Amino acid sequence: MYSEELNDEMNSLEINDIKSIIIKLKTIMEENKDDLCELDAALGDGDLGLTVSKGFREIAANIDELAVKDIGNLLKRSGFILADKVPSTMGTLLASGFMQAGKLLEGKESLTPNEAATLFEGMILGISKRGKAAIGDKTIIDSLYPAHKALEVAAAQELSLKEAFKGAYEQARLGAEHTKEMQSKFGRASKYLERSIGHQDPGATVGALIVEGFHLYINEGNK
Amino acid sequence: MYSEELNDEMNSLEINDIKSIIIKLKTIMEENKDDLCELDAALGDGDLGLTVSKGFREIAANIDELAVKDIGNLLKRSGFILADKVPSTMGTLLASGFMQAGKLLEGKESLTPNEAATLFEGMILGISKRGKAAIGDKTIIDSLYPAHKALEVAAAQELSLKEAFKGAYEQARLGAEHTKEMQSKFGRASKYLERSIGHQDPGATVGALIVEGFHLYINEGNK
Amino acid sequence: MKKFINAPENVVTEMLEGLLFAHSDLLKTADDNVKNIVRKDAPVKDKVAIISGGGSGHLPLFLGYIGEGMLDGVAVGEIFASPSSSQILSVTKQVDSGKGVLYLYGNYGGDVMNFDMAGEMAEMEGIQTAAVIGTDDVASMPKGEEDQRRGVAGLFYLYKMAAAKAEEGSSLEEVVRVTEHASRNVRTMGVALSPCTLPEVGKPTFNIEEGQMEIGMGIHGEPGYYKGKLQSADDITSTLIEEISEDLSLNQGDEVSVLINGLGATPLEELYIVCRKVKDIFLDREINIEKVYVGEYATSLEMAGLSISVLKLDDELKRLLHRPFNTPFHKQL
Amino acid sequence: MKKFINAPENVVTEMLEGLLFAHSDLLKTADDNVKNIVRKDAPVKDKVAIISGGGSGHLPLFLGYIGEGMLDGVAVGEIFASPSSSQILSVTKQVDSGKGVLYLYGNYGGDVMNFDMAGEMAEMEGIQTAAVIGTDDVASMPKGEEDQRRGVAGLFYLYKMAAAKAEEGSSLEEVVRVTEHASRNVRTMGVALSPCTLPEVGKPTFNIEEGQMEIGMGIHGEPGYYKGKLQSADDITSTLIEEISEDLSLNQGDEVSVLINGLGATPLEELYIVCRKVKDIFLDREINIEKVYVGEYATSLEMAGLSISVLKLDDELKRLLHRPFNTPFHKQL
Ligand SMILES: Nc1ncnc2c1ncn2[C@@H]1O[C@H](COP(=O)(O)OP(=O)(O)O)[C@@H](O)[C@H]1O
Ligand SMILES: Nc1ncnc2c1ncn2[C@@H]1O[C@H](COP(=O)(O)OP(=O)(O)O)[C@@H](O)[C@H]1O
Ligand SMILES: [Mg+2]
Ligand SMILES: [Mg+2]
Ligand SMILES: [Mg+2]
Ligand SMILES: [Mg+2]
Repeated sequence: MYSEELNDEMNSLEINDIKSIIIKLKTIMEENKDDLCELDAALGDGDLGLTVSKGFREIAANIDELAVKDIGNLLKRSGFILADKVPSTMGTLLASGFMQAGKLLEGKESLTPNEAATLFEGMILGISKRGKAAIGDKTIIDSLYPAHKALEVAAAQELSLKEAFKGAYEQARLGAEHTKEMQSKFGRASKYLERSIGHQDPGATVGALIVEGFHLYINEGNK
Repeated sequence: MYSEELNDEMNSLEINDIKSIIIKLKTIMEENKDDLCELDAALGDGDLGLTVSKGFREIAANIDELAVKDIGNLLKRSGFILADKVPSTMGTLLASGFMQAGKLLEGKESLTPNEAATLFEGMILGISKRGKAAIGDKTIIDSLYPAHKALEVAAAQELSLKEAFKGAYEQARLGAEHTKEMQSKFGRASKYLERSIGHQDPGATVGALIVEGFHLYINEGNK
Repeated sequence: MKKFINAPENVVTEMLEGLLFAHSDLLKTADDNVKNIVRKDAPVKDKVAIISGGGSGHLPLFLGYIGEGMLDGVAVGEIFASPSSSQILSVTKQVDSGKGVLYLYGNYGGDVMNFDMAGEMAEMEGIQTAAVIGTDDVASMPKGEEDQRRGVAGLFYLYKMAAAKAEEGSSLEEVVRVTEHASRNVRTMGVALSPCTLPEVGKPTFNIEEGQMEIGMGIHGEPGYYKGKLQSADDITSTLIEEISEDLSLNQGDEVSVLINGLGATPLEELYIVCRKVKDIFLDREINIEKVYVGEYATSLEMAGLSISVLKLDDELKRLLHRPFNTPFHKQL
Repeated sequence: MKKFINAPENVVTEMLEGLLFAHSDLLKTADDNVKNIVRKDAPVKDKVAIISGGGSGHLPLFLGYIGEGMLDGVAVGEIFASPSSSQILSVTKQVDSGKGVLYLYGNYGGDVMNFDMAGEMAEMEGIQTAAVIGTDDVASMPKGEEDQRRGVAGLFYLYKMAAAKAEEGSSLEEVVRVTEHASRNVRTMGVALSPCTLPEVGKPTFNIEEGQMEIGMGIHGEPGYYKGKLQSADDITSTLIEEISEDLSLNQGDEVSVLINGLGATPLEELYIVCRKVKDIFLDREINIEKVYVGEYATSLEMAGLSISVLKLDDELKRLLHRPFNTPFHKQL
């Protein structure tokens, strides 16, 4: 609703695209609320769907009052909202991720494919700084990281944003699924020790959904 | 086990017969425990089966230490046990009934049919003195009273004990069934007002079971 | 049945053994019977003694209210069953200081008969007794038959008033007067969401379907007067307060104390949601809530549900209300 | 779902409004936010302040422990969710008397991150803070990884010790030392019989079949290490005490305090049956129970279950244990 049409040649994300993607994420999280709660019920306290759907709802509700020009600022202020409104583990980690991504993209009014990769780099950086988890620890990082890698490679190969996010989404989805084989090292789930194996990590699923939001918006013009 | 055989001509109850009847009542109440609890659950707090089965169990357990010669004393001391061990509504009322019957039969070493009627008269007297309920109030009295009437008539007609208790049991059973049509005026059940109609009174059912105990012992020689 | 118990028939005795151990600083037994419990410092000199009693399964009722500023002793029955007259007599003898003993308990047939018997026996032993019977449960009998009603959580207020009055050095007659006055001014309405199970029975005594509630249910599962769809906390609260206010003829300008009581399985969080609505309703009607109690004060094993009690205050009751008390469960400084 | 609530998303706010009304003599808000609650008399002069916080649904945890001899303030989160760092900061500012603030809370990812962030912000504002994290739940991580364990009902003892030490006028360093010492000496084991339901989710997060129990379950339904047939109260108690005693290396002659905590739906009666067995076990092992607490101290909505916490005492902890406290829920004279 905010963005101009993305045509096939277009290869940057404007601030209005980012806003639209956030609104799209609100819908996606809402639709996946119950499934996420169920995944979290198996490994944690069963509230993850509530947290993330509420988190994106709160950002979306205030999106018009958030910075209009600067993507960095938009992300940072989205992070503040998450920190304030959904201070659970996932909410706080996403907040840190958004804030860090905002820092890296300060002043940007539009993002090149390379800068879109930077956005995810910032997310991962913020999350791992706050939460101390690394790849393979069965967290949201395990879906965001492969997505970020895919975006970097795509940018290096000068692929289109559409191509880039198609690949990134595929990687994120695989990454999330891959967490089934891992043992949780952080959060409530870590107390399950080896019994956490076999369950898909709810946080990693959220990571994949975030990438999916970008992908759907860019590839299906789903605005 | 205590009594000599009752032959068809025999027309009195010895103290050992009374003891055997109490032991029989213990078994009957045990068998009817769950049904009585269910009846009480519909109109009260669901514990009546526990109370009466425990009550007769306690008397039976001490039966050898209770007076060996005097039926009045046996009944009184059985009443004390009930008052002490099962002081719920039904337990306390039965206690009062046993004590009053014991008073009326003081010194008796055996009971004529007429004195058997007196036993039930004493029960009713003790219960109504303590509980203030009258016929038709949907209580234990509504099964004991018709049984007592039948015993009195049978004694006047000089029927055998067997005949007398056959009729008394029939009347007690009908009396208990008849409580279905009544509205509870006493105890927890009274709070149901007209909604108590339709349910058989658990206390009246106990009354009928007591008469049944006498009847079975006397008529089936079920010792 | 899911309970932390051993043999069902030992539930009460074992519970009491644990309780007497945990609160040995405040409680002791009478005649070495764990079912006869009195204040550690009983008999208290020159004070009318207050005794209660009733079936188990309602903690903190009844024995949980033994202590300074509350009860002197309690005769404890089996689950949902009256204590025996001889138990009551034994407690009576242990707490009497010569100023007489008040029997203060809820209106249930078994209890009434046994306290009556005990009173007769106490009299024979030269101990003066009197009885006040709690009948606060509005739902249990229609208006006009108030003295036939059941006694439920409102008993807490009767204990509080009787004991505070007794501590002021009043005579048995005076204590009875105040307690009867309080009794006429307290009302309770309850609502249940799920049943409870007697350990010896092993299955629930009744059933409330998913999504349903029952208004007016008693603390032994005696049925209420309305069974229907579970409503919002605010709507339920309005209904309960409505019934109580009407029965108690509450008017603008009145002063009250409110007790919001959980029946066992209902989280404290929910009781406070109800508390909020009570505050709003009474604020709106310009009825002053002098003091509010929230928590478990009279339970029914693991029943989910709650009750609201309202005590209408005058100057005397207000003064007595604020006196401190110190019991194993609840304390007021 | 059977709950006395209005809109599920308003549960926490409405609960807090009711609670602040009911306990207005003891509590007030910080920055007019009902989720930031502090002692009525905060900041308390010349005293290290103790703050806690965490998700809702555990009353009396966390805010129920605000009061003299206990906490100075609490930042309250949504059901089972951490409070925000800005809430914690706001409470910090309100309670600091200049002697510094101790953050004392349970080991959950969200809470740790938010208290960490708040501490960083407080430092920027010139307020000295320190943190001690409760990790008493034996079942949550194996021996050797004690500091990874969850914090559960044992937090009660940490509050008690930290606050008593602070009230003696000690410095933040001293309070931290004692609290960490207490933390190393407290252990908890829990067992659950039935699940709880998040109001916004509307159905239980897990399931325990009829006749089954789960040992080691956490207070948010985090699973335990043993799921099996429900055993007798005595057997369960033996298992829990066994695990705790071993983990805590309890020996003959040791002195302890024991907390027997109901998780929500379990009747007090059952807790006392467990209490009796604890007494017998420790009597047998010649371990002295200096003081026992029985009741609801850290719940999990309407979960049926209980936990046992044991604090090993030395002279200092013993002295601190007996200091009085006065909170809305529990009081010690
Ligand atoms: N330290 C951590 N670093 C990164 N991700 C984490 C960490 N701890 C937990 N997570 C993620 O958070 C998810 C759970 O989030 P959430 O439900 O909000 O937790 P809680 O309800 O315990 O606060 C997990 O599935 C995992 O992906
Ligand atoms: N005042 C009374 N007089 C005679 N019988 C009564 C009276 N009140 C109650 N009952 C009888 O007692 C029965 C219930 O007994 P019980 O289950 O022991 O009561 P509770 O559990 O309420 O103590 C009723 O079914 C009724 O027959
Ligand atoms: Mg969670
Ligand atoms: Mg009954
Ligand atoms: Mg009963
Ligand atoms: Mg959570």
